[in-house]
Amino acid sequence: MNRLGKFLQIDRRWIFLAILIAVLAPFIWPMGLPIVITKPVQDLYNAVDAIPPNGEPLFISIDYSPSTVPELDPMALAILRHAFSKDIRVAVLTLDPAGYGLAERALEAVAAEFGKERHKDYVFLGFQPGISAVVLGMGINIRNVFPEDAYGTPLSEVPMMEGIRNYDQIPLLITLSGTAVVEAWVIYAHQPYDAQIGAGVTAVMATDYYPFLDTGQLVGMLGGMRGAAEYETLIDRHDAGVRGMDSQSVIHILIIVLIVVGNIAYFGSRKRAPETAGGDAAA
Amino acid sequence: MRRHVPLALCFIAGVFMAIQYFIPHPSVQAWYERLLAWLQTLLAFAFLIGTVSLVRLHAHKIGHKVAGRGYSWVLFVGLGLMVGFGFKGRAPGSPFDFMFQNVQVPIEGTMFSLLAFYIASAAFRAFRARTLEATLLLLAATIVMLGRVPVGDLLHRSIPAATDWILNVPNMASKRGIMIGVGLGMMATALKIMLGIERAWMGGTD
Amino acid sequence: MRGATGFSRRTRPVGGPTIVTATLAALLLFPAALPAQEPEAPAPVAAIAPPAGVLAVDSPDDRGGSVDVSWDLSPDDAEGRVLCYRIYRSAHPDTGFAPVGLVAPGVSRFRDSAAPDGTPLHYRVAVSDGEREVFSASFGPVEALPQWFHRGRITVLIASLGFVVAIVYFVRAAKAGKDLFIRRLAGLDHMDDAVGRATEMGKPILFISGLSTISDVATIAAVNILGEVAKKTAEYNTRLIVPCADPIVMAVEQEVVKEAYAKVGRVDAYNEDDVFYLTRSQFAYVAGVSGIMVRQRPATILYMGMFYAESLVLAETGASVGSIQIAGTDAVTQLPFFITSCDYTLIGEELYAASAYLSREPVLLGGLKGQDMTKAAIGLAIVLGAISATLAALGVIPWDFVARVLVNA
Amino acid sequence: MNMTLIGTTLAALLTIAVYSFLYKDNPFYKFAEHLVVGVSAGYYLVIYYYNFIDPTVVSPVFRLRIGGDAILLGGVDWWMALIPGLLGLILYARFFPKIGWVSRWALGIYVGGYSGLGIAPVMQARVLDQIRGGALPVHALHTGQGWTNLLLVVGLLGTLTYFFFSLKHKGVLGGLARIGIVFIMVGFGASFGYTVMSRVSLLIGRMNFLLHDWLRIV
Repeated sequence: MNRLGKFLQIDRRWIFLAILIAVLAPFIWPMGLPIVITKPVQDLYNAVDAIPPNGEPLFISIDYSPSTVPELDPMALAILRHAFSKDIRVAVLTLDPAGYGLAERALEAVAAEFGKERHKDYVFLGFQPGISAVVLGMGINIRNVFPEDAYGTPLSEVPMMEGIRNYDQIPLLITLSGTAVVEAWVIYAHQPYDAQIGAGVTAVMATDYYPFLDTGQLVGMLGGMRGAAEYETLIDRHDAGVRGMDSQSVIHILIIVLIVVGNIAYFGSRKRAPETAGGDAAA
Repeated sequence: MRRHVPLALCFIAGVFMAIQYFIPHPSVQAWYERLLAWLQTLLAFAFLIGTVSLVRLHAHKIGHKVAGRGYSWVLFVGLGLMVGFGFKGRAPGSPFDFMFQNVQVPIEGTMFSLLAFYIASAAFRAFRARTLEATLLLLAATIVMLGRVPVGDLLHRSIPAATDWILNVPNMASKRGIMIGVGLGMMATALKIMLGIERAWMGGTD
Repeated sequence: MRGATGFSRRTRPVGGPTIVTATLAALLLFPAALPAQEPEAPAPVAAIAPPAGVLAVDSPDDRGGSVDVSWDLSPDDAEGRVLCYRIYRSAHPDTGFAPVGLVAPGVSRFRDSAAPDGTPLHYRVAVSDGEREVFSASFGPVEALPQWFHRGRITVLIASLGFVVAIVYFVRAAKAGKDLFIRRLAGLDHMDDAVGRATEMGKPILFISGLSTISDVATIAAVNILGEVAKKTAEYNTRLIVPCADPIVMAVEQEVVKEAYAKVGRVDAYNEDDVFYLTRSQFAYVAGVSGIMVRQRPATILYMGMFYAESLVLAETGASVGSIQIAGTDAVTQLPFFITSCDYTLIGEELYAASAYLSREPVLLGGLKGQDMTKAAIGLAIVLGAISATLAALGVIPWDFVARVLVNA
Repeated sequence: MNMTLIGTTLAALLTIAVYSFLYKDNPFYKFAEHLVVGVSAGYYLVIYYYNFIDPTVVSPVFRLRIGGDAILLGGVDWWMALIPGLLGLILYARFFPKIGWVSRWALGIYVGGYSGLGIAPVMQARVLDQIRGGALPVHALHTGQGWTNLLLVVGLLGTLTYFFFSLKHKGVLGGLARIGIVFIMVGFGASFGYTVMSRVSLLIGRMNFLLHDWLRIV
């Protein structure tokens, strides 16, 4: 085995260490790199911004679980802050059981920040199982699937829900999700009932939904922590999203360097000794 | 009874749910709403089956003194605590919420972040431009990775623009093609299940 | 093309969540609030002109209880003298009119969604300048009725029926023994080579069928491919190791491998312990399989089936021990990692096609063929659509054929 | 020491226990892994029960609380609540080998119902709307938009052709498939970049938690 081949077989824990340093350093020495706004984010922001204050509520469906919190929680907080700062009413629900605790925490925290009143300015509808059944059910009558809010108050006794029957009275519904739930909203709410759907998704899912953006099946989209950072920039309130962007920059560059160096070493070692595949692996 | 009834129920429920989409008449829609509510209930019950299986699996491990059964006890303690706390109250600040926010959220969140390390290691040791296809893929990936972080804007103004182009043109064209293909696959599977051609859901052979 | 986004919007029924309706929502809830504005002084200006051309029709494609009312705006609307339009309904042409709704100036449509079914109804539209209301002539009778068919969804119906026919026809044809052509995929040659290589090197082959259950289409495809691979390893007397993440998948795979060994008459070479259950837990599975890779140094690793985040770690370890790696999955998010770290990858439907090609299972073959034919029709529709859109854009034909056909919803 | 600090410290220690897997598999990691499986199963159980089973099945049937809740079941009598409840219960027959087959009745309705529900909307959203979105006018090739449209149409046709198995990839078809694979690879490149970004974001989020929420050094 030649030296390049050996180099490729270094203990991968050295690489783990490099990543750890790359993620930590920018937290300690922030660079404050500027963030440019992209169109899907601007579109979603505009759609929220156009909702009249103290009228029909913005619906936010917190459809994510703890495993994607770092990407999606900043989005939830930024959108809630945007809505409450403009006195837009908000109804929050979740189609993921694990979203229950996450939604409740985010909603109560931001509502307290803005001094908003439960049932007048916001309502938490809680969780209902059966994704497509819930989405379709809301098209007939929200009360069919959410007869009461998460704390047992019948929707008929929630003042802000008066006259809100189905998607016709929902100016915009934003789903925040790390799974294909987004598609369920497109297929079962937009398609049959013409509901306006916006999405915040993990970066993993983002590229798959570009066709939906193009056809207007989604009005706008936030993709990953970067999308959250853009939204934070738009509402001028920097938080976890913006704070993470410096680390993101550094790690991306590190990974690109690793790909390039790895390929050079790989092809270099093969040119000289094509049979060296193998060797002693680490870990 | 064992095969024909379930297949018939499957067929009837499937065909009804498929054709109601085209029939707005209330006599049909009322049954649609009813069936929709039933499906929702069934889904909730079906979810709990997973929990029952989990409990059985680990009870078996403890019962048969399998190595590492101590961890099965850990699992049961977690489960027992949550159920016990949960029936007492679930409001923010309750013990139930405390466990969720400080045990479930951090562990599940951290599990997936392990992958950031593995991606870096794979970047060095596995991602190879062996073929023209893989080369194209890696090139596009590099541009997108640069174009979606602030540093890309600083390196060159055209990088974010190139990223947008990749996302909006080649990415969209190919993802649209895949979306159509996968959509056909989804419909074909649904159809085969309804018509009883595909019976894997019944399990077993009797 | 961005204009295409307008199509779905345009079809929104009256009363959608526009800013106008939202601001008026409060007023609608308290219909009495508005006319209560008492005239304070006699108006010196000329009387406001009533709306003309009132038209009421049963709302199409609905479950009944709804009538669409439309009218021509009052000539005074453009001058900003109109405060609102109020819509009245009665069971009689001349008397008994009661208000049913209110819309903003500039709006000339209203959906009365509280209309009783099956009774003759009459409508009037009044225009208000804040001081008085001037009524239009009444229009009627009209009846609100539920419909038995949603005409806007006829395209979907036709397309769905076409698809059903294609799938059913080809599955039946395949079952009847008709020879359906599927092209051989390049990936299958690679798989043969990889098995051959393992034989030459005297090292085992590792087959990993993902983390999913047996009801997953991808797992079924993987099992079919495993059967074919097992036949080859039995012939060449190469060891085949299959660590499973699901006990039922394991049971099925043991059966399939055993059968394959029996088919080539090598049942004695089959070792049941080589097809075994590891664990269901994702990361523990990774740790277990990585250990096997490092210890056994397989010549070839096949990843077939449904994969999640573990794909990356597995493929990396496989690459680092120098194995030839071939993957096949329909997990779109994992495909990029397989493509860059494996020597060959079956992408999405190619996995099903490979499985159908190898197994000649009529259901798989017929389903694939039916989808293929639909795909051809879709391709044709896109070509025709692009041509007609181009001609429309150039002004050669008056409208875009595809838009008209598809957007009647 | 208040509850918030205790909670954050517990969360931080568990986070570190999971990261210890990077060094090698160890009991701390295994402890955290099993703990979370138990805790999340308990969490789901409670949430499902209180948000769904209790208000829709238990309450209407056992407390005969009709009215508000019965709306959920299509506005029918309370006994209608029994049907889905019973169907739900017979799903559990699978745990008793002798009557296991009964569970298939409920499963049949469930699997069939969900299958049927999807067909038409999927046809609309994933097929017809995408044909509409993909059939673009390809004129004005002197403009950027004209070329973009051409690329979008050709790329889409190429992708479809690549996944077309009924004919050999030769001639025009072969050419289209070659174009298709190029588009597919660039599209996958975008997914690759975004997936990397996603995983990195999760790591950053956890580091933000450790440094900002726990240690408060940033």
